[in-house]
Amino acid sequence: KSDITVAMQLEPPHLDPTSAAAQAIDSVVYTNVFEGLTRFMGDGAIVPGLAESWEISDDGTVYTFKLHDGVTFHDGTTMDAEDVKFSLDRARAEDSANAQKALFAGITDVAVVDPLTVKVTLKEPNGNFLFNMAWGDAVIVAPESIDDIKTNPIGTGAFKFAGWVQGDKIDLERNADYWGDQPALEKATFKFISDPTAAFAAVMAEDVDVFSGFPAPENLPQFDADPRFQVLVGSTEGETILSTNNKQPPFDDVRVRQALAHAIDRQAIVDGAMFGYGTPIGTHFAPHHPAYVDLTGNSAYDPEKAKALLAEAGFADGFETTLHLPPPSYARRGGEIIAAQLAEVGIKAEITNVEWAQWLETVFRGKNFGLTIVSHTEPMDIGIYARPEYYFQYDNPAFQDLMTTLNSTTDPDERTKLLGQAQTMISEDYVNGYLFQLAALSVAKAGVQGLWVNAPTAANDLTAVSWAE
Amino acid sequence: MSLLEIRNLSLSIGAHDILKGVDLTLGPGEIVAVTGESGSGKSMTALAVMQLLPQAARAQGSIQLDGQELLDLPEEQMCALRGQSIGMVFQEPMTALNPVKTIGDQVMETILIHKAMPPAQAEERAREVLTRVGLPPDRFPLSRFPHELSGGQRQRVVIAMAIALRPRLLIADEPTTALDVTTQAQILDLLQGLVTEYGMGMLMITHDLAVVADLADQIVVMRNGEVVETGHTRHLLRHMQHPYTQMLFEASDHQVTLPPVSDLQPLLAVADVVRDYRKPRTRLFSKPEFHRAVDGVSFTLHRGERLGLVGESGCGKSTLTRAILGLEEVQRGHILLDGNPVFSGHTPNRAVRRKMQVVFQDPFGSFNPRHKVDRLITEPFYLLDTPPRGAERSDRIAEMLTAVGLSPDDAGKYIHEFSGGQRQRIAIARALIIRPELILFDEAVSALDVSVRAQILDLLAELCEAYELTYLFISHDLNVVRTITDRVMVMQAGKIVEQGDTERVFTDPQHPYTEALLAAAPRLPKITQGVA
Amino acid sequence: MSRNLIFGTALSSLVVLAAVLSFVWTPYDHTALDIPNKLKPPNATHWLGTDHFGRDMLSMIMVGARTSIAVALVAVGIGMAAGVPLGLTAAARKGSWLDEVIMRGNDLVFAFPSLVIAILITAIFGAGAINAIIAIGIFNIPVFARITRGAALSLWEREFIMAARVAGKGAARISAEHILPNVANLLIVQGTIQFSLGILAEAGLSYVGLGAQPPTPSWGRMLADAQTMVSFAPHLALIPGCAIILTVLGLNLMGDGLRDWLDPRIRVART
Amino acid sequence: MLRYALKRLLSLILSLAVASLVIFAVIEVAPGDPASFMLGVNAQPDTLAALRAELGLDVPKTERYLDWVGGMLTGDFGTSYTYRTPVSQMIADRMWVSLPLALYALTLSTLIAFPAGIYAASRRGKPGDIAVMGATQLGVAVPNFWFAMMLVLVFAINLRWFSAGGFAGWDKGGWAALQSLTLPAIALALPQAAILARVMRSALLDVLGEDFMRTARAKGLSRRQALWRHGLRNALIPVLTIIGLQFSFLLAGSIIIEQVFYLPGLGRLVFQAISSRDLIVVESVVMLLVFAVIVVNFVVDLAYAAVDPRLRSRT
Ligand SMILES: Nc1ncnc2c1ncn2[C@@H]1O[C@H](COP(=O)(O)OP(=O)(O)OP(=O)(O)O)[C@@H](O)[C@H]1O
Ligand SMILES: Nc1ncnc2c1ncn2[C@@H]1O[C@H](COP(=O)(O)OP(=O)(O)OP(=O)(O)O)[C@@H](O)[C@H]1O
Ligand SMILES: [Mg+2]
Ligand SMILES: [Mg+2]
Repeated sequence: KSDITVAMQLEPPHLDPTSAAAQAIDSVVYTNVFEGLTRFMGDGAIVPGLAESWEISDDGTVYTFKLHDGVTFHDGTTMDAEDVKFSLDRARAEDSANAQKALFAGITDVAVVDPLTVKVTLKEPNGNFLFNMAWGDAVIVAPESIDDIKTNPIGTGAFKFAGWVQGDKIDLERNADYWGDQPALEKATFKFISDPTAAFAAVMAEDVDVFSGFPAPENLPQFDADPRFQVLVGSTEGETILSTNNKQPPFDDVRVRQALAHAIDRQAIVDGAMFGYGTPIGTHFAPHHPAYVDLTGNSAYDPEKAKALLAEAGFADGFETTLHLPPPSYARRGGEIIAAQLAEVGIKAEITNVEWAQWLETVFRGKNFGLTIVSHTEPMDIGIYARPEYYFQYDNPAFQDLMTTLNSTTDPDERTKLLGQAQTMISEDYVNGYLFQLAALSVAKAGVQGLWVNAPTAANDLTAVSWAE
Repeated sequence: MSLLEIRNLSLSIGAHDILKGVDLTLGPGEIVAVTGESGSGKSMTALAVMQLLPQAARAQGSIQLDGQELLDLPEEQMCALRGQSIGMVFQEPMTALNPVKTIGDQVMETILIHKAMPPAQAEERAREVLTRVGLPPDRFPLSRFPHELSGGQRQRVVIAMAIALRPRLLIADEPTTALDVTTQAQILDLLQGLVTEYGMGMLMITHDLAVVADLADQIVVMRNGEVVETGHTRHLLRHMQHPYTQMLFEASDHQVTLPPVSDLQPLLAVADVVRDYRKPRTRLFSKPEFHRAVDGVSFTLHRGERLGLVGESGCGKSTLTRAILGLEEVQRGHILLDGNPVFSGHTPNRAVRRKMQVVFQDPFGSFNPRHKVDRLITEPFYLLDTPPRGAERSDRIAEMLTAVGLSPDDAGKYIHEFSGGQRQRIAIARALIIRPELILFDEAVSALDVSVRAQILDLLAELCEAYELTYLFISHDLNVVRTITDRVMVMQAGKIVEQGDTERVFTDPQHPYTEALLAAAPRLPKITQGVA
Repeated sequence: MSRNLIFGTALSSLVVLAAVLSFVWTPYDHTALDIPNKLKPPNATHWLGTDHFGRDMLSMIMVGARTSIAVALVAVGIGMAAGVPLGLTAAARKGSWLDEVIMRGNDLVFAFPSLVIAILITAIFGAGAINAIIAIGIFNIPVFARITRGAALSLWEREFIMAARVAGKGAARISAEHILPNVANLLIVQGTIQFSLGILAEAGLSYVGLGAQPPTPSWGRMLADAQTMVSFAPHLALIPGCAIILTVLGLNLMGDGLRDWLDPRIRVART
Repeated sequence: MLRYALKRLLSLILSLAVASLVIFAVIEVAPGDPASFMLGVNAQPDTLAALRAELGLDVPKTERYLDWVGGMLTGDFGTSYTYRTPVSQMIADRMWVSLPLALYALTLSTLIAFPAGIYAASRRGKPGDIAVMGATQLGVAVPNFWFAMMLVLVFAINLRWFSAGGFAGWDKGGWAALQSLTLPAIALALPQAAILARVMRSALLDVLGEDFMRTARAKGLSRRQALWRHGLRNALIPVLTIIGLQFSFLLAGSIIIEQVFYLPGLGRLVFQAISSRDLIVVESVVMLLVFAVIVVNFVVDLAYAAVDPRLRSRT
């Protein structure tokens, strides 16, 4: 068998990873259709992609990439240094629609040295630059095919785009001219099933081979027990947090925020909302990261202490607030549990279920909320705490300084130390309620091998996937 | 041998005995008329012959058609007889035809369902019978739908369906009750012609004794599910045995004596009144067309006078009534009551309104079923500036109820607790309660049984004596108008074609239409009473 | 009284009773989580089992009845309060521009696929019981307007209305005094049926997450929550499903029974 | 007949015009900006402004309304904000799922309801009637999404007779496509069939009590012949009304059902579009649904005239 049907929950709005935030786009095209200079591996490691190798100047501001020879786009044109320059310049341009423009913010110049060599100059050293170049938003695209890239993506990857039935599926097929190792699969279909029940039914009825990002954790034990299926449980970069509006009274009082933290029983949430899948966290950092510090002790479940803290802050009788819940079940279910737990200590959180569009408008941009639950899935995003205008509005100059230092630090040990400090600082400031690291949950037929278990970025890398004999 | 022989037919629906031992005989070429008041079981007898009784009905006795017992005939064989050997014509031509099939199809169906002849021939036959009933296909093609025909024409189609296969027996259940006098005369003529021509036997059901006397060879009088008297027409008319029969005939030709009219002060002046109804537009933006329902009507009604208005259905009688009552504006002319217009500006004139009241035809539809009698009859008090209250009010109610022959206790009852005749009394009480100067009776006795009608006419005469009524009495029943009015107007297509003293108009009509109307009306022969 | 009426009334009363009782007593606190005891099938301590958060299903069903009834009742109320006067007015002014406007407006509302609009309304103005009520209520207006107008028109032809006009009464007075009481039966019957449809609509909206918000229990949302768990905890879907079915069934039977009982001749539109 | 059709057509156009205004007005007040939804949490203000300009969201509302309506008249529904493809194309694609589904369901419900209604009416009061009516009472009470859940559980997960959802696509052959629409169609059809059967029955019973049915019997038609030749066509008038109304219910009902069976139809499209604030898609799809309902009712009105000659001559 050489074809596969991979189901996922969300359908990409279009297929240009360089001009939208939708993770669903990356989930289809990342490494399959489009490739960048560097790339993520399933374990989170950054390895060479279209760049065979690179040299970094001593001051850390000039990167010279050596490109693979003989790489062609799916339309037959060759991929060379001009394409790299085009892609990077396009992403960082004034009118760029790139959703992660910050990734390119430090670039001052991209120069073509020869067809296979590109020189990228940075304003200042950036320890994350190679990591940044691995993102889906930084893949290399060709100027010839840019006009209808959204509906007809032309990349350099091992699979070519073959068709899209909107609302239903996207077909990919093997790229016979691929520069790297030929994948085992000849054809791949991505199917979009948003409804959790439908997802369960589709897997059960064997309509799909893989369900990546299975939306209903409660069904996994059943699949696990069924010899027809395998369940893959890994980690994502998603820190699921009870985001708190730090500027809105009474949450501007650290005692109130601490009370919140102690009022929440994380394990109950992981059990109740995620049916046990997910790792409790005590700060905004992925537990599988080497620099992770376990700070869950800072906010152990202790309703009595929570009440005491509230009383101390002048809210002995509790108070009322709002809890905005976006659609994913971690938020909706988790929200119900949290509301019940907060009620125990006297905080009445009125639940409002919102669509993502509404969430972005009222919560994220309008900052008109008390509490909300959301999973921050961008990798290594503790930097958001240095942005006082960010929706939870944490404004701590000490932390901002710490981040500036971190950005210009390239020494790994030093970085680890600084990251540890940062984690501790936000944990002790109880900026948000830290709940758990979202698990990467996938179900596949028993014979499928080579799938990513973890999700260091949104991707379904099919290049190494095959069927067991 | 007789064609139809009903012996000791009894019928019950649930616990109710509807028919009790009915006997009836009918020979070929003979017309037997079954008569009697409403609910006496006439229709049930007919339906029993057709075996089309309500599902719950149980029949006993014997019904023989040419010696064949029908009561225990299996349904398939009964189906073969219906339409083939027995044809039936119903009362309501408006609903007796399937609205979605052409008349040709419906007439042909009778023929085809019995496989009497191939379709081509059946169509030929359909044309033939339709021509025979006066609907020649060149003027009324087979492709017409029922709604494209008038009531009389529809009744002809129903008759054509019934006689298409020349049945031996034709049953006609009130075939003309819903029709105009002139149309009625034509249809009766047609039926009689068919009977002689085809030699059918006809069982004719009607409550109209004049029709009975005119048409039937034999009369069967029914009451409460029993045959009270039966006999050959001429003989029975002369020698009535049963008091019920006598009462029926007496009531049909009931005469009342009105008190003489005192002075002749004009009360209501109607001058050149025109009432147009806008017709539905034929084209989207075409100028609307109008139907002139009342066309330049002028007359004067004097105080104390009893004026009649006769005319065929749809000639504009009720429309004129509504105009006089000030319920609708007229397009031209004036209506003055006591010198004041009933409609001033665009609003009805309350001061004038309270001098008029009305009694309608339908004793069942003219009362709100949810109100009690006291509330119903005091509704006109709304017109008064200071309506009576408390004891005064109950006194007036009691007085009025007594005046119309009911008891003051009836004030607390609901309308469904009364019979049709009693309801019409209540309607009169409601009209009288504010002592109006003018009362309009729009077909006020048309829906009543003859005996009840006689009582109501008596009541009217009494009230004329007691209250010096002035009224406009509208009816299509010439006999009634003749006895209850002093003066009469004849209306045709919205115009008054003749008016004059009642006796004069009836004995010496001037207008051809009046003549036609009088000629068409079946008349009861003078019955020599009390010979027996 | 027919069997329909007795059975339907009994069933509906049971639901109403459960809802009323829930104000004073439920077996457990319907919001109390007990995650270790989640997904228990019906048993001696929890008669209808527990849900995925360990909440007592019986308590939730009882309180959910409250939500369903409240939403449907108010929605029907809105429909009647606006629809009946509109229908009466249209009938009283038959053929006038007012009648035309009212009826065209009705047609227009009918032309909108109700669920799409309900979804839109709740999506735009936020999910929640109030908006669900409004969304359902709006679509009840033309139902009542139409049925009132239809019945009123035939009443206006009756002679007792003519008698009232002869007594000098105006259209408004006649509508209130004579027309309304005579269409009341019809409205009661239609109201029962709309009520049952309202319960279904509320369930549908809650099912797509646009009805009453948690922690207020709602049958529709219980079903939505249960969806993924049917295969291993079927009681989660069966119990609210049966609650909806029995309630709607009860109301429909009651409506049919009432119609036969109050007046066998009246016509009710069932859509 | 033609005049009748023209008059109905005029009021149809008027309704559509008013509907378009209402839809536009309602949707434009919706909070949530499509551009910021597309760019997500890390969007920069300048990027956002650029995208808004690209999508044409910075144009005044009246102008946008006129553009939209004008475009629709020429078959151009605009370009989807999120998918960046012509809306008309998307609608056309989705239509190939929704329309067959609605028709399939309508056919099913008619096929079930007519015999059931006729059977019950002809056995009025007998056990057969009571059984059928009891079943329909139950059918009316069952929420279709719940029924859909149960169908999936039984027929897709346990018995595995049908796939649990998804759409095979017409290119795989009509049979495969129909099969993937079968469960959804049943879920949609059964509750509607229950209603339709009840209407059919009561319409027939009404007609059975009409005078012309007695006339037909008097001609020698048996009960059954009278029912088929004279009863059915007259009973069809109220039934047609309900079928017309049901069409809109089926379209709307398919929103949820398409969700349960993950069918790529209009319902799913509108749901997704609402949540991603792809306003132009929402507006166009809702407008299309309204259009469909109005047109279907128009067709039903014409069908009346075909059934009932009285209407043909009326203007
Ligand atoms: N379907 C029925 N079920 C029960 N009783 C009925 C039914 N039809 C008629 N009746 C009753 O049978 C009796 C006789 O009715 P029938 O119709 O034969 O009267 P009729 O003499 O034809 O009166 P009319 O002149 O008003 O037509 C009446 O008392 C009536 O109430
Ligand atoms: N509201 C109306 N709109 C349009 N046409 C009407 C209206 N009322 C009456 N007509 C028409 O006006 C004409 C006269 O009707 P009207 O009711 O006055 O007749 P009528 O003499 O009282 O008949 P009947 O004896 O049947 O009661 C008829 O052709 C009728 O169709
Ligand atoms: Mg009779
Ligand atoms: Mg009249």
